[in-house]
Amino acid sequence: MFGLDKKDTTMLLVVAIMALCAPFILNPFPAGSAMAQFNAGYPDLMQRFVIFGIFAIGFNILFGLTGYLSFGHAAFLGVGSYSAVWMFKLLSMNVIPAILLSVAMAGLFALLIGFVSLRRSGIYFSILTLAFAQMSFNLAYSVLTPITNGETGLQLTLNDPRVLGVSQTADGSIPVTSLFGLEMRSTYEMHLGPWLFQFNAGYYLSALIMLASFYLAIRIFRSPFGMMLRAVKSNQQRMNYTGLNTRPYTLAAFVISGMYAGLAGGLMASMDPLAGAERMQWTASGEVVLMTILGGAGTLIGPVVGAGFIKYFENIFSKINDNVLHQWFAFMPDGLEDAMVFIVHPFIGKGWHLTLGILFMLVVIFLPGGLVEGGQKIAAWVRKKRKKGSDDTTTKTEPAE
Amino acid sequence: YTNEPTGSSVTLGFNVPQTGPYADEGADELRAYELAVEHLNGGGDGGMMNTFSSKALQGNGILGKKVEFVTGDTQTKSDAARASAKSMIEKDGAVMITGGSSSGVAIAVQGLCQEAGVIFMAGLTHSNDTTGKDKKANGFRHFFNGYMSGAALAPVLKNLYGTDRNAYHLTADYTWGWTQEESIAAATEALGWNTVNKVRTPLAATDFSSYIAPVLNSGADVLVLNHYGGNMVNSLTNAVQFGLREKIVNGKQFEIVVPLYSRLMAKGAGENVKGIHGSTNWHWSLQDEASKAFVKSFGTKYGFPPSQAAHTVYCQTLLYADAAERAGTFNPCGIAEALEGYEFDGLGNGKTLYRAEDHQCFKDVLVVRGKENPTSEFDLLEVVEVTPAAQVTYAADHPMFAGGQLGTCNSGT
Amino acid sequence: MDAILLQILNGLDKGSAYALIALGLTLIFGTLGVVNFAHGALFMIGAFCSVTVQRILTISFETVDETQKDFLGNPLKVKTPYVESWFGPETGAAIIDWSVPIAILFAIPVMLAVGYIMERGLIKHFYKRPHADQILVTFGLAIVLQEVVKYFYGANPIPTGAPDVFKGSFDFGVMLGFEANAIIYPYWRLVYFGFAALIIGGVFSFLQFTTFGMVVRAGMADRETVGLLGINIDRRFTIMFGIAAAVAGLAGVMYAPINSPNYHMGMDFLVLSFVVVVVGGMGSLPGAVLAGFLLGILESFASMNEVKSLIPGIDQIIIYLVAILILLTRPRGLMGRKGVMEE
Amino acid sequence: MNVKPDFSKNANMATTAPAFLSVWDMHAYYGESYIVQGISFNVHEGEILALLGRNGAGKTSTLRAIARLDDPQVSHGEIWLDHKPLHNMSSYEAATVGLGLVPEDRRIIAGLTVEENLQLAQIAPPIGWSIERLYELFPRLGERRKQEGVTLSGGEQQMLAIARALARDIKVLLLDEPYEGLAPVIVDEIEKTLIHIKEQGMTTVIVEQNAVRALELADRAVILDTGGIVFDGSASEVLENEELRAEYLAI
Amino acid sequence: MGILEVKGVNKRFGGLQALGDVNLSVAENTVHAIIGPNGAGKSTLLNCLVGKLIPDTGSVMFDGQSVLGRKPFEINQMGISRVFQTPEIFGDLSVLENMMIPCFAKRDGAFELNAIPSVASQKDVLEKAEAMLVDMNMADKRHMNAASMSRGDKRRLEIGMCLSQEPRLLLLDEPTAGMARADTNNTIDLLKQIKDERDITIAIIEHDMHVVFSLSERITVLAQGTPLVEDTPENIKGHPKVREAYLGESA
Ligand SMILES: Nc1ncnc2c1ncn2[C@@H]1O[C@H](COP(=O)(O)OP(=O)(O)OP(=O)(O)O)[C@@H](O)[C@H]1O
Ligand SMILES: Nc1ncnc2c1ncn2[C@@H]1O[C@H](COP(=O)(O)OP(=O)(O)OP(=O)(O)O)[C@@H](O)[C@H]1O
Ligand SMILES: [Mg+2]
Ligand SMILES: [Mg+2]
Repeated sequence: MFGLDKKDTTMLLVVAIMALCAPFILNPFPAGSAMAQFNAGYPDLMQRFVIFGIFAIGFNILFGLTGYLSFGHAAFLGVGSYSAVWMFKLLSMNVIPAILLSVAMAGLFALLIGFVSLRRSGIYFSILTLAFAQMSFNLAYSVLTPITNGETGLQLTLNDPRVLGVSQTADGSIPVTSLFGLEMRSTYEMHLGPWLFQFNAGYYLSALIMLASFYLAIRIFRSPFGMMLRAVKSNQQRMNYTGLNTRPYTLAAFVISGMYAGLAGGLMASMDPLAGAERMQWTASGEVVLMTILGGAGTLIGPVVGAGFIKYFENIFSKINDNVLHQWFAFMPDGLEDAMVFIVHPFIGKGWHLTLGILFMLVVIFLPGGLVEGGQKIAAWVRKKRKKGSDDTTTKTEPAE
Repeated sequence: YTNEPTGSSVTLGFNVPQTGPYADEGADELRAYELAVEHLNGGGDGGMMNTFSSKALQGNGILGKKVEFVTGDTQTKSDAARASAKSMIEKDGAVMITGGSSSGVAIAVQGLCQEAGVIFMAGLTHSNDTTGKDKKANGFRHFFNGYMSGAALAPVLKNLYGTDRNAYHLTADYTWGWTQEESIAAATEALGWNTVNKVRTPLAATDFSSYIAPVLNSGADVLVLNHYGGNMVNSLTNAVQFGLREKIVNGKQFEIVVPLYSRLMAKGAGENVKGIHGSTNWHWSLQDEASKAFVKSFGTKYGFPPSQAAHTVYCQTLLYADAAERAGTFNPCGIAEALEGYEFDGLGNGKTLYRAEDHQCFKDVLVVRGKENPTSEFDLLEVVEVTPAAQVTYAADHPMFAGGQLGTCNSGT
Repeated sequence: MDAILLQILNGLDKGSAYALIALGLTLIFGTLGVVNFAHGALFMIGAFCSVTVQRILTISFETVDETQKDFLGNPLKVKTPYVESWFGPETGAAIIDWSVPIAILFAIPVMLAVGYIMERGLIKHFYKRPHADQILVTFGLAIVLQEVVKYFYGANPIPTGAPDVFKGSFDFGVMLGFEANAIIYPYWRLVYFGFAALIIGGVFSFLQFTTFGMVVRAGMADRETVGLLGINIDRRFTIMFGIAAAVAGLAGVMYAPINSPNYHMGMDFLVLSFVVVVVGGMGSLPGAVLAGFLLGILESFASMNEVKSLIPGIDQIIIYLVAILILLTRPRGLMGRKGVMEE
Repeated sequence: MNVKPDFSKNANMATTAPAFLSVWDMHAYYGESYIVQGISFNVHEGEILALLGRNGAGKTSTLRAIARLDDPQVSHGEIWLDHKPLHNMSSYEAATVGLGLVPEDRRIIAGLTVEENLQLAQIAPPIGWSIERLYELFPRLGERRKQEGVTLSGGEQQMLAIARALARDIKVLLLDEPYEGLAPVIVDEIEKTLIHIKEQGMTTVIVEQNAVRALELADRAVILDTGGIVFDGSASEVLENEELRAEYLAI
Repeated sequence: MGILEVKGVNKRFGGLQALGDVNLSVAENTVHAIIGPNGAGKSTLLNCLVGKLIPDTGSVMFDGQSVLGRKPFEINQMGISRVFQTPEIFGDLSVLENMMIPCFAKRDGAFELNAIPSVASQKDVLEKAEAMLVDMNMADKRHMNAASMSRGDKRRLEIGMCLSQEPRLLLLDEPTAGMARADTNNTIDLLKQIKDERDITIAIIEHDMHVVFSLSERITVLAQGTPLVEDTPENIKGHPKVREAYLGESA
C-alpha cells in the first residue's frame, strides 16, 4: 500500500492509529485521580509530541542516513518560527501560507549553511553547523531585534498590519491562527465517566502533517537516494571512485532535513504564535540530537519515540511537586509517607533534569542503539527464550560457503 | 469563561524557574506561594492578610473554594514557560497563572494568558515593556520597573556622588537591559551627569574583564551595571577585581552602581557588594507592620527571611484572591475590573496603586546599599532610602512605555 | 596603543582559561576520541572543590549574642569557624583566606578519583560505541553531576574569594610608560595565567617527552593492534582520563575567584571548549592551547567599542565567525591530525 | 557442515613430543555467527605449521581467537602456550607471554611514523630484535623511518607489520597471509628469514593463500573448512595428496 | 594512440621521487600489467590516473581527454573504474546494495535525487546487480553485511562492483591478493571473458605472476618510479634485469 512494503505499511498504519487516538491513549487516568498527573493528553503537549516528532524525523534523515551530525538544526526551526509569525503579522492568520513560508525560508537557510558546512566532514562539520546556529541565536537575541524582537520573542500585537485579515477582532483582541476558519485552538471535550478527552484542531492538523512527513521519510529511507546516503556514511572514498558526487547528496539531505525543521518551527508558531530566539540555541539543537539518538538514530520511528520521551519528561515530571507526592503516598502510614516523599523528592519537580539525565544514561548503557532497537532486541530475546524453552536446539549460523 | 471552577476548589498555576540559573529565586517564589495558599485557606498565622487594608479575605479559600495549586518549570525560557503555563490551563484547569523571573518570560506568558483568557500576575519582571509596549489587559505587575529604579536612585546618587559625574554603562544586550539603561541614563543625565559610554555585553558572557578593563581609561568615574542574575554577579565581581573601587578618577572616588539589586544576587557576589548602591522592590529589614508580619510567618516556616521575589509573588496571590472576593467571581474580566485602579495598603510598600491604564503597580521603591558588616548570611543589604511612590510615578503615556495597547480583557469565551 | 595592549593582556588571560579547559577536553576528545559532554561538569566540580574547601574551613560553632537580634527578632547566633578558635582568629582567618590555593591540594586527588571512576565505570564501555552514544551518555552524566551539585549547593552563584594579597589590580601601564590606570590587571588573573602556563607545560612535557602520548594516540587509532604489542592500553586510557579530569578540575579550582561558581558554569563553557578544541585541530595539544589563546584575544578585541561600532554585534559572534573562517581555510583546524574524527 | 577432527586417527595428536602451542576444542563467535566450530591442533616447538583453507574458511578467525582479540569471542575451548593458559588472558597478556600476530590487513597505525610503529612494539617487555637489526632485514623501512606508516606502499607495510612482530621477543609467531602484496624477491627474503628464525627456535603458524609456497616451507599443515579442521598432517602429505589439494585448496 | 596516454608524469613526496618521468601507453581493449618491486610507485601511478593524486608535472589523457584537474567522480564517469589495494567497499551495506550502487552510478550519473520510488522498484538495477553477484559467485551472500565478509570475498565484491559499472578502463591494484587459488582462477577467467565481451581495457598491478602471465598482453616494469622495460610477457619473463630486481628465483 502507498508504494511501501508490508512492514513499512504496517508501521505507518500503527503510527497513524496511535496519532489519531492519542487523546485517548495519552489520557489513561481519570481526571482528578492521583495518577492524572501522568496524563499527557492535553492539546499543547500532544502538539509538541508530533511537532518535535517532525523535527526529529527530519534530523534523522541527515544524521541517521549520512552520519553527518549537525549541531545547528535548531536554527532552521527558529527561522521557520520567525517566518510563520511574520506571515501572521503581515499577511493572514491562515496557517497554510505561514507554514509554506517557514519551510521555504528554512530550506533556503539550510542551503546556505549546508553549502558551506558540508565542505568538511566529521566533527569539523558539526562545529561549523554549531557555529552558524550560535551566530544566528546571538544575533537574534541582540542586533536583529527589529526582526526577532530579541529576548522577548516575536509576538502578535494589536497593531499588526495583516493584509488579508483584521488587526483586531471586534472585541479588541488579537485574532487566532486558523486553517481556513477552523481555529487551531478549538478543542472538543469529551467527558466519559471520570475521564476527560480533548480533541484539538491544531493537534489533528499537526498529526496529519506529521504522518505525511513520516510517510515521506519512509519513502526517502527506502529510495535509491536513501541508499546513497547510507553509502556516504559508509565509505565516501568508494562513492567518489564509483562516479558519485557526494556533495549534492549530502546537501540535498541537509536541505530536506532543514525543511523538516522549518516545518516543525512553522507548525509550532501556528499552534502558538510566538517565536523566541532560544529556539535557536545550541541546547535546542542538542535536544533534537538527543531525541534522535535516544529513540534510535537511523531507525524510522526512533526519533519520534525519542521526541515523545523527552517532551514527556519535560512537561510532566517538572510539574510534579511535593504536594502531588503526598497525594500519591497518602495511603501509607505517615512516617512511611514522608520517607517516600523524601526519597522521590530530588527526582521530580525541580529535579526533573536529574531524572532525565539518569534515564539518558540508563538507556544508552542498557539499550545500545536507542529505545527502538533496544525494544526490538528485548522482544527478540524474549522470543528466543520462549523458543528455547520449547525445543532446545541452538540456532547455529552456518558460516558462508 | 476559561476554567471556571465548578467544584469545591480553585486551582492556581505557579509557574517559576525551577531549573537554570534562577532556580533558587524560583524556589523562593514557590515557598511564598505555598505560604500564601496556606494563609488563604486559613492556615498559619495569616501573614499579611492581617495587615492588608482590604478585609475581603476570610481565610476560607477564595469565594469559599479551597485554593489548590499546580507548579511548573519555566526554565527561564519563553517557550518552556508557555508550555508549562499551557499545561496548567489546558490540563489542570488553572484560572490564574503567576510567577516567573525574567521579563522575556513574563511577556511571553502574559501574551498567552491574554489569548487563553486567564489572569496573569507577573512575578519578577523589571523591564519597562511588561507594562509598556507589551502590556496586556489580562496581566498585572506588582514589581517595579527600570524607570522607577532610575527615578528612585537618581536623588540618592546625587546626594552621594554629586552632580558632576561621568557614567559608563555596561548593559546586558537584550530588551530588559536596554530599557533599564535608557531609564537610568535618562535619570542620571537629568541630574547633570554625563554618560561617557554605553557598552552592550553579550548575554552569554561569563567573563567581563574585556569590558571592564577599558572603563578606567575612558574618563568615567561611575560604572553602571545594567545586569541581572549571573551576569550581574560576574560583572560586579570582575569590576571589583580590577580594583575599580580603589581608584581615584577625575579627582573623585570611582563608584559602581547596580540599579537592580536582589538579595540572592548580592549573596552570589559576596563581599563585592559592600557599599554598592542599587534599588530593590522590597527588603526583609523593612520595619512596617506588614513587612514584619510577612517576614515572621515566612521566617518561622522556612528558617530564613524571604527574598523580594517571594514578597512580590505572595502579594500578588493575595491581591488576586482579594480581587476575586471583591468581584464575587473568578471571571478574569471581573477580577481585572476589581484590580484596575485599585488602591490599598498594608502589603509592605506603603500605599499602593494598581493603575488602570497600564496595569502597573505604583508604590514606594527602596534604594539599598551592600552592607559593610553583615551580621548573618541574609543581612547583606541595608535600606538607604525609601523613595515615595509619588516620586517614581510617571504618566501612562510616557515615551519609554509607548507603543503597545492594553487591549480588552479576555475571559476566553 | 594602550587599549590594544590592554586587550591583548585581557585576551591572554581569558585565553588561558579557554586553553586550560580545552587542554583537558582535547586529552579526552582529541586523543581518546570520546565526545565528552561531561567535561564542563568536571570543570564545574573543580570550582566546587574550592567552594567545598571554603565551606569546610568555615565550619563553625554558634554562640548566642544577646545584644544583637536576628531577622525574626530572636537573639542572634554568631558563628565562629573552628579554625579560628583552634589557630587563633588571625591565623584562622588567614587559613580561610587562602582556601582557594589550599583547594588545589584537595582537588587533585578528588579529580583524579572522579576521572578514574568515570572512566572505569562508564566511559570504558563507550570507546567502541558510536560518537552519538558517547554524546548521550556523557550528556546524561553531565546533567546528573550538575543536578547533584545543585541539590547540595543551590543554583545561586557562590562567592569564593582569592586570598587578600591577590585582590586588587596591578598597573602595567605605568610600568610601560603609559598613564596611570591605562592598563590595569587584577593580581589573581596574573596568578591564573601563571598557573595555566604551569599546567600546560606540565601536561606537554608529560605527553611529548614520554612515550605515553604516542601510545595513547596509537591506542586510539587502533586499540586491537596496540594490544597485540603487549601494551595494556586500558590502563593508559584510564590514566589519561584521570589527567584530563584533573586538568579540568584545576582549571575550575583556580577559576572560582574570577567568577563565583554556580552549578551550570560547566555548560556555559562546554560549547566554547568544543569549539576551541576543534579549531585547534583534533588530536593536537598545542593546537588546543593556541586556539584557546587566539580566541581569547580575538574575543577581547571584538569587545572593544571601536570595533563594535564598526560591526554591530561582532562581540556576540566573533568566536563562531573565526571558527568558521579557520575551519574553511584549514580543513583540520589550526594543527589537527589527519584522520582523527573526520568520519 | 561441521567436521570434527578424528583425534584417534590423528598421528599428530598422539605424538610424544610436548605441544608448545595447543588449541583444544575451540569454538568462537562473531556476535551471533558461529564461525570457529570446535578446532583442536598442536604446534611443537620450533615447528612451522601451515594453516590453509579457502576464503572464509575461518583461518583469520582462528588466529584472532588464539591471539585473544575481542572478536571473535571464544565461547569454549582451551589454548595453551608453553604451559600458560592463553584462554584466560586478554590480548595484551597473551602478547607478553610471547605471542606475536601479524594481522592480515597489516594494521599499521595511522599517525605514527615507521620508526614509531616499531618503537611501539618495544614499549612493553619482552623486547626482541633491535630496530637497527630490523632495518638491516628490511632496508626499505630504514630508508623510510620518518615517513608516516600508512603512506608506505602495500608491500612496505607488509614488511613493517612483520618487522613489528619481530621487534618483540616472541615464542610463537602467527602470520596471516604474510606474502600478500609482496614482490617475489621479497617473498624469497621473508621465507629465508622465517627459516632463519625457525633455526633459532621460533615456532610459527602461517596462513597463506599461496599454499604451495607455504607447504614447501612448513613442517606440518592443518586445513580448515567452514570453521572445522578437515586435515591435520605433515605438509608433504598435502603436497602429495591430489584429492585433498583439489577439494580444499584448488591446486 | 592508446586509450590511456601517460606522458612525463612526475610525483614527489617530500624528498622521495615516487614517480620519475613515467610514460605509458595502454592500447584499447588490451590487458596491460604493471609490475615492479614494492614501493616502485605502481599504486601512486594509479592514484594519479583516478584523481586521488595530482602529478607534479606531466599529462594523463584518457580517450583523448585530459583527466588532470578533474574530481575522482568525474574521472570515473568518463569510464575509469578502480579496484584498490586494500578493499574499499560499503561496509555497512549489504552485499547486494554494494553491487547496486555502481549500477545506479552508471544509470543515473553523478547525482540524481531519486528520493521517492523505492529501491525495490528499480528492477533494471536490481537485475543487473543480481546478475553480477551470480557472475562473481557470491549470490548466496547477497544479504550479508559487507563488512563481515572475509577478506578474499571483499576483494571479489569490489571487483564485481567495478565491473558492473561497465567501465572502459578498469584499473586493478593487486586484485587477487589474498584470494584463494580457485577464486583467483575464476577471476582470471571472468576478466578475460568480460574483456572480450565488452570493449574493456584493463590495467592491472599484480605480484602474482600466475595472474600476470595468464592475463596480460603487455607488461610494464616499474622500478623506483621509472619504467624499466615494456614488453610482451614472454620477453619480460626472460629479461635478466627483471629477474634480478623483481622476480627472483621463483619465476
Ligand atoms: N566481523 C565479523 N562478523 C561476522 N562474521 C565475520 C566477521 N569476520 C569474519 N566473519 C565471517 O567468518 C568467516 C570466516 O572468516 P575469516 O576471516 O576467518 O576467513 P579466512 O579463512 O581468513 O578467509 P580469507 O582467506 O578470505 O581471509 C567468514 O564467513 C566471514 O564471513
Ligand atoms: N603520501 C605519501 N607520502 C610519502 N611517501 C609516499 C606516500 N605515498 C607513497 N609514498 C611512497 O612512494 C613510494 C611508492 O609507493 P606506491 O604505493 O606507489 O608503491 P607500489 O609500487 O604500489 O608498491 P606495492 O607493490 O608495495 O604496493 C613508496 O616508497 C611509498 O613509501
Ligand atoms: Mg583471512
Ligand atoms: Mg601498491
